Amino acid sequence: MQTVFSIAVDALAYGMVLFVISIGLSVTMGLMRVVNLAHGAFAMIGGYIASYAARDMGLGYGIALMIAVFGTILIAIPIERLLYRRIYGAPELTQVLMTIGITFCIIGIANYVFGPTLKTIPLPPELQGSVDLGFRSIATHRIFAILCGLAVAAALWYLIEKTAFGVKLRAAVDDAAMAAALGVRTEVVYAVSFAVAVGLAALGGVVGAELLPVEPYYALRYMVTFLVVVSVGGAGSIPGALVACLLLGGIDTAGRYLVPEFGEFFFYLAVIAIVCVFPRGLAGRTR
Amino acid sequence: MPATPLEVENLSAGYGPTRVLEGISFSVPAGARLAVLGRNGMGKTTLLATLAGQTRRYEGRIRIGETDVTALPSASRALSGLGFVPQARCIFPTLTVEENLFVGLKGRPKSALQEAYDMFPRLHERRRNLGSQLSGGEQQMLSTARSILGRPSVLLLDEPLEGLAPVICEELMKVFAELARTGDMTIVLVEQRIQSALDFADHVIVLERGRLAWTGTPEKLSQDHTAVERLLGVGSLH
Amino acid sequence: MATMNETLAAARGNRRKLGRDLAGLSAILALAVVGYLLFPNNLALLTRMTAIALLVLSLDLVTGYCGVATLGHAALFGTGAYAAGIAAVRFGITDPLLMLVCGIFGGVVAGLLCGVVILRAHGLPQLVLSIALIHLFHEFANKASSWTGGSDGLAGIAPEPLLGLFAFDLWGRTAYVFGIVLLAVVFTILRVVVRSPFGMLCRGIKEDPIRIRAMGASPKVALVKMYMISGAVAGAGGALNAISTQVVGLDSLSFTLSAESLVMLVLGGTGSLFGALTGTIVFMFFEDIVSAANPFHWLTMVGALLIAVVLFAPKGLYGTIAAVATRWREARR
Amino acid sequence: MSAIFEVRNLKRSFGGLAVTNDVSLAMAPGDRVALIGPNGAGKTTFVNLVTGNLTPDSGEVRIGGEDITRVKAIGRVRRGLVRSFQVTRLFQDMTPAEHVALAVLQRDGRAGRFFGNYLAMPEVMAEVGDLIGKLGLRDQMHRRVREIAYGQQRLLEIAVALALKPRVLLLDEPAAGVPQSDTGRIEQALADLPPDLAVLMIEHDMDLVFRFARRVIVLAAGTIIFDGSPSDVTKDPRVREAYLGSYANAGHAA
Amino acid sequence: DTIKVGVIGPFSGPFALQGKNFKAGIDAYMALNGSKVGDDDVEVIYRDVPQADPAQSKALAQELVVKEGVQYLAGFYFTPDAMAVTPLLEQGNVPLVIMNAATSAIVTKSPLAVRTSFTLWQTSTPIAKVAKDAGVSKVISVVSDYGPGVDAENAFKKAYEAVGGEIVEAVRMPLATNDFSPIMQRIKDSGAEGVFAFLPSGPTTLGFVKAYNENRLKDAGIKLFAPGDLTQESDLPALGEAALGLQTTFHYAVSHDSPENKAFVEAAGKAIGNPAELSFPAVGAYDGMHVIYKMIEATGGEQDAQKAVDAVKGLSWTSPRGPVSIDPESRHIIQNIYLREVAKADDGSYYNKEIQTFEKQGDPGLAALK
Ligand SMILES: Nc1ncnc2c1ncn2[C@@H]1O[C@H](COP(=O)(O)OP(=O)(O)OP(=O)(O)O)[C@@H](O)[C@H]1O
Ligand SMILES: Nc1ncnc2c1ncn2[C@@H]1O[C@H](COP(=O)(O)OP(=O)(O)OP(=O)(O)O)[C@@H](O)[C@H]1O
Ligand SMILES: [Mg+2]
Ligand SMILES: [Mg+2]
Repeated sequence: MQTVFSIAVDALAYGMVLFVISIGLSVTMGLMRVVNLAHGAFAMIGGYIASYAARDMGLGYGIALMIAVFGTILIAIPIERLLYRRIYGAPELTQVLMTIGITFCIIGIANYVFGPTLKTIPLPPELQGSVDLGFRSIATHRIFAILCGLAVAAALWYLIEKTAFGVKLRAAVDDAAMAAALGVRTEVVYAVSFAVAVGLAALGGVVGAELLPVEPYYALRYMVTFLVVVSVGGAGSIPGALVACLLLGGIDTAGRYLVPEFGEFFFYLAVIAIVCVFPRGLAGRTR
Repeated sequence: MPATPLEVENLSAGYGPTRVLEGISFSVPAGARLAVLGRNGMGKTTLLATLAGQTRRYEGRIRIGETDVTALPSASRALSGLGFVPQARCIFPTLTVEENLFVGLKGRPKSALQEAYDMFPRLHERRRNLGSQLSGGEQQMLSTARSILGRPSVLLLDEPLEGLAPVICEELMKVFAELARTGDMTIVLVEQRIQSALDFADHVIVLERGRLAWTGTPEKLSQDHTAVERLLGVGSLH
Repeated sequence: MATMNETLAAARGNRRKLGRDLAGLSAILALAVVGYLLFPNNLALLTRMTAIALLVLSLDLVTGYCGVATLGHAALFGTGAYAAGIAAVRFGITDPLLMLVCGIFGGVVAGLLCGVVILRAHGLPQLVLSIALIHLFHEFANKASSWTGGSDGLAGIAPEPLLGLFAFDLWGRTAYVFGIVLLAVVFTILRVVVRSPFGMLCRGIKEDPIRIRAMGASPKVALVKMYMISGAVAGAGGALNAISTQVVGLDSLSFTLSAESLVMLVLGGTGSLFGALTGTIVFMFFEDIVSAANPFHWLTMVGALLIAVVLFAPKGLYGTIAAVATRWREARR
Repeated sequence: MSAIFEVRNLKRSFGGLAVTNDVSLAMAPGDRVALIGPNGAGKTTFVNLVTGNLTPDSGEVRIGGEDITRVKAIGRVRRGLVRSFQVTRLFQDMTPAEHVALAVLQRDGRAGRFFGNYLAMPEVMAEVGDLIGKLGLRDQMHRRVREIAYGQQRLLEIAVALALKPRVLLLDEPAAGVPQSDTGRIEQALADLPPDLAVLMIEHDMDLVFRFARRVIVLAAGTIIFDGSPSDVTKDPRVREAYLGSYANAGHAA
Repeated sequence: DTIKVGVIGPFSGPFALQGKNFKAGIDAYMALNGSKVGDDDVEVIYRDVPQADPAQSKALAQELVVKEGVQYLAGFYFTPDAMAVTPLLEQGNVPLVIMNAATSAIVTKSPLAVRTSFTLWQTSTPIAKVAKDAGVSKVISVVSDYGPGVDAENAFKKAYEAVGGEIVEAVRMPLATNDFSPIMQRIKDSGAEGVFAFLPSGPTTLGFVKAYNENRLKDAGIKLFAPGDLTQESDLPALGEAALGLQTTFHYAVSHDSPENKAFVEAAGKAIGNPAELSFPAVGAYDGMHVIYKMIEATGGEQDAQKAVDAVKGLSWTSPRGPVSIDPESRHIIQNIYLREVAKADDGSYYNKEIQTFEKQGDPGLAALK
């Protein structure tokens, strides 16, 4: 029984970290309908900035986190204006080509600038160590990640479903020309959403760095994982992504505990099973 | 006298390299009801889309009220008083009916949604449904209501009666007439049912291969049998 | 009378298309000869390119012609490669043609399997299905290491001389000629298939499966068939790879190879066999050149190439050139 | 005469809203029926249920006496139940000739062939040319659909349906978006249909309805409220109120 | 004349660090020993195979031999890439000097293959004794599920059982594991007193070591034993505090105290740019170049693969890692294996401190093959 709880705790923590990192992708892919394979690259940029700020400049964790989020957004703005704007509404495969190209470039640049070694983001004392849950202990930073995940999920859900901005964003994605004809400034809406998505990527990159360490190949190494959880959840749905992350995190964790040698099998079989039962993802938006 | 709500000068436009419209000029007085007629594929839709800023313009100027909107993007034109009901309806499929209407509000308070529900009670019944689940006619109602909610000074209607039941058509034409009559809305109507269009309009223009081929009043057109025959391809109007 | 004219016009159109096929075929053969003359010392690369071209062609069949989104197409290629390799190493079937047959068969089986699973969803979830599949295939090959050699690769494939006459040598001439002939044959067959009623049906499915269903045809059945054809082509490519390099590694069942082949296809332009070939040739040559010029930072250059193609040739290299040519022809008329 | 097409007690609701509520009707070969009714009455839903694009909650659909309620959409088409779409569904990158040829080949069970080309099959081309000519699309025959005007796309939609040689044809607003000058084409095509074909047409253009139909069914809120001759329908007060409005007074029915 | 050496390795992509180390080792050797052997200039040509890809590797090797005319093939980080080129050697008349790929069997595939790196059998065998000596008699083995991982598991198992230890469980985990908490849980539940772990050097080692600490295995007294891949020097800054005290066995530590190593570290550090990135593949490459230089000397610059290989059989020299020699029979390197412990230097950086030496270790894996 204790083992079951223990696995559940691990699964929750892992799932939440996945959620924090990939939820930004759900925004770009589900709401803006851009298959953004460069999502991991932005998360990585966030990680590098935070690492630089915290380790090399000696700034506090919180400040480094803020700098990472806004720094990444700043870097993303010209990329959005020059490149992404051209592929809004383009066929998916074209988007794949462009965003893979962007990823390659960012990897190359990161490798050149920061070198191929791992970069860490030193945790503040409050997040170091682990907390005793009675039956076991759990790393404090994982609890922090869980809280971040919950906060992001709530805020994002509210923004998309309940605010005027959210309605305009969804309208612009459904039919940009018509939204414009009704007075929605689609370019602004897109730019803001993209910034939000990139900021979330950076946040995820920093918060998840303990689990997915920052290095140049980060951008591609975890791309598939992000893509899978977002699509299984149903792109564009915040609750869907949350459920998918927890579910897949749980399956992954349990599989790795019970039958580590078939861990991958379990994970991907589960993915296939879920998609076959829910062909649009767990909470896919109908088109 | 205030500036004319809509003035078009020497407009040419098209899609990519294909030119569809050629040298169109006209202007519409406040509260006018202009019908745009023409056979299949003559450029009626293209004309409205160009006014709304959705095609490629090559030459010419467009003015809405005091503002020269020629260089402005679609959204700015909408904000300076243009309303557009496209032929394809363009409902946002993943938004609910209410959210669809909400996009059209242009910053007016949410309570204004009631105006749309008064106009089409059917929409009120269906307000929580997704746009993609509506029937053809319901989509048409939604598209029209959505544009009217934004209180445009110029309303462009591209075949707003298509797919609507005869009773609703009548109702709707009355609503349009009412909106124009109260003086604060100018209506440009494209319609296949020539008779309905002529009954409604006080001015008519006819397009022929992207050019302005005929201008005048509905009465004059009714009498001009050769024009009707040649430009509209219908033997006579009765 | 009218029908007579129709038939005549149609026959003329048909002949024009046949002409284009012949032109395409001669283009392949001419390119092959040019490649042989220009790079007589680099036939290994050209052969590898041929094998990958088969993979990309096969991907084009399902992605370009049927609109199936997949990032797992290497599963078909890799299965073909392993089938040929295992036949040679474990069963002593070392005749290259028989190995080719094994590869094709393996590809067809993998195609059937993948097709049945992948076609259960659309769009993004479909992409994810394909990713899951390729990982399963990869894991399976890794696990079955007594058959596949696992992550060390399946080595020791020693094909007999082709037709008992031409040995596979260091310079790779036999492998190259074998590859080119194979490519030409496959290309010809595929031209016929995509032009056939079945090809037309698939194009229809890509655009609107609901409409196809309303015509009384089953999109699912047609797509699974197409997947099997695609498997045969990819399997042939895999077998060629196994025969020419004499090893099969887990990379031939990898996500990376799948993604790369998709990139090549989109680079060249989807929905046209020429696009698939163009994409493969351009991408692999570019990669070879920049990675030899700077083995450390060439990835950036490849990234830049992809971005540039999207910006300046959004329909892919061949697709854009073809579109420009059409417009130019129309303008002249 | 025995019914070629029969629907019994068909029901379907979407989350509490009964869109089709106990609808029964029968059609004989050669019937020309118009299905009219207010917007959102459930006409398109009815067609979707009958063709198998939606599954009914309960009820039965029969064609030629055979119960096809459990048969999938494709099977229904193969049994001769063919529809057209309210919003055209065509292959934007294919030509009208290809559309019709594909339908012809599919009907003959040759659409799965891996070789040959329809352009080189004289018997197919003859049929294609014939149908395309009938609907006046000959000039557009080898242009891509995305380049031809909407009205002509509607005609093509009908040509595709006819190429399947249906026994029962369901047309969902075939004239919507077709200019007055071209509705004649559609009427002509309908008039030329084989006499033993049963046709059900949904349409809001009353002129067309009254010229075409020998029987009119009115659907309102998912229930049939009228089934009878065109001359009677304008006299029915409920239909006038719910649907026709002042059109009934204009005297077109005669 | 110019003698060309073709080096194939992962110079970009996820293993770029290791490729960079190849180049650093080669550059260091040429900086210290000149780029001339006799009258011949030595030129190195690099080709990139980012991830294990035997077909690509073979195509590139073929290109190097046929088009570039290289007389020596070298490099190879991954086993399958090296395996793929062995059939070419005889026809091409080129020796193959393996600078990393660590599966025992490669050298048996061709008489022209020589290895200057290590095998997992070689580095994983001594740690069994270390574990036993530390009083641990029940161990759970945890390895990445791929060729080298299986090798490591087998090597440890054989050696550990030979000294009377018990393997309570052998777990193989997927290569792409991000979260090691469930594995740690499993270790706890197994009731073992110690863990033997192998993971390829790279980002996952960080997660593993951190999970080991965070799940309080260290506190619970469960000892961790591993070959040195886990504490590769270039990962140490990231591992930091978490790795402190970890004991690993390996053939090389950057901190090795010898004049040869000082010179090597200085030269290689300069070549790589950032000395913190220096790691074990560099020394494999460095010694590989040494072997190649000897081969060139022996053949006088003529292309004669067999003669070249024969010339280095039994060759012994002092490498930066310590005394080494080439086993004349297997053509694999015989070397010392060191037990090291991660320690903190005075300047706050971390390093592998050598605390015990296992001298002249051959490759037990070759024996196991038979
Ligand atoms: N997206 C497009 N690209 C190229 N040409 C187009 C496009 N849309 C329309 N056209 C062409 O522009 C011309 C005018 O079309 P338009 O839709 O404006 O006609 P219309 O008068 O509204 O016709 P309808 O009565 O069918 O609505 C047509 O010949 C059509 O083929
Ligand atoms: N998937 C669905 N979910 C919920 N409601 C639906 C769905 N599909 C249709 N409806 C509702 O069912 C009703 C009937 O729709 P249907 O399309 O059958 O109407 P119709 O009679 O064809 O109308 P029109 O003449 O306007 O085309 C509509 O009110 C519509 O909103
Ligand atoms: Mg129009
Ligand atoms: Mg309808």
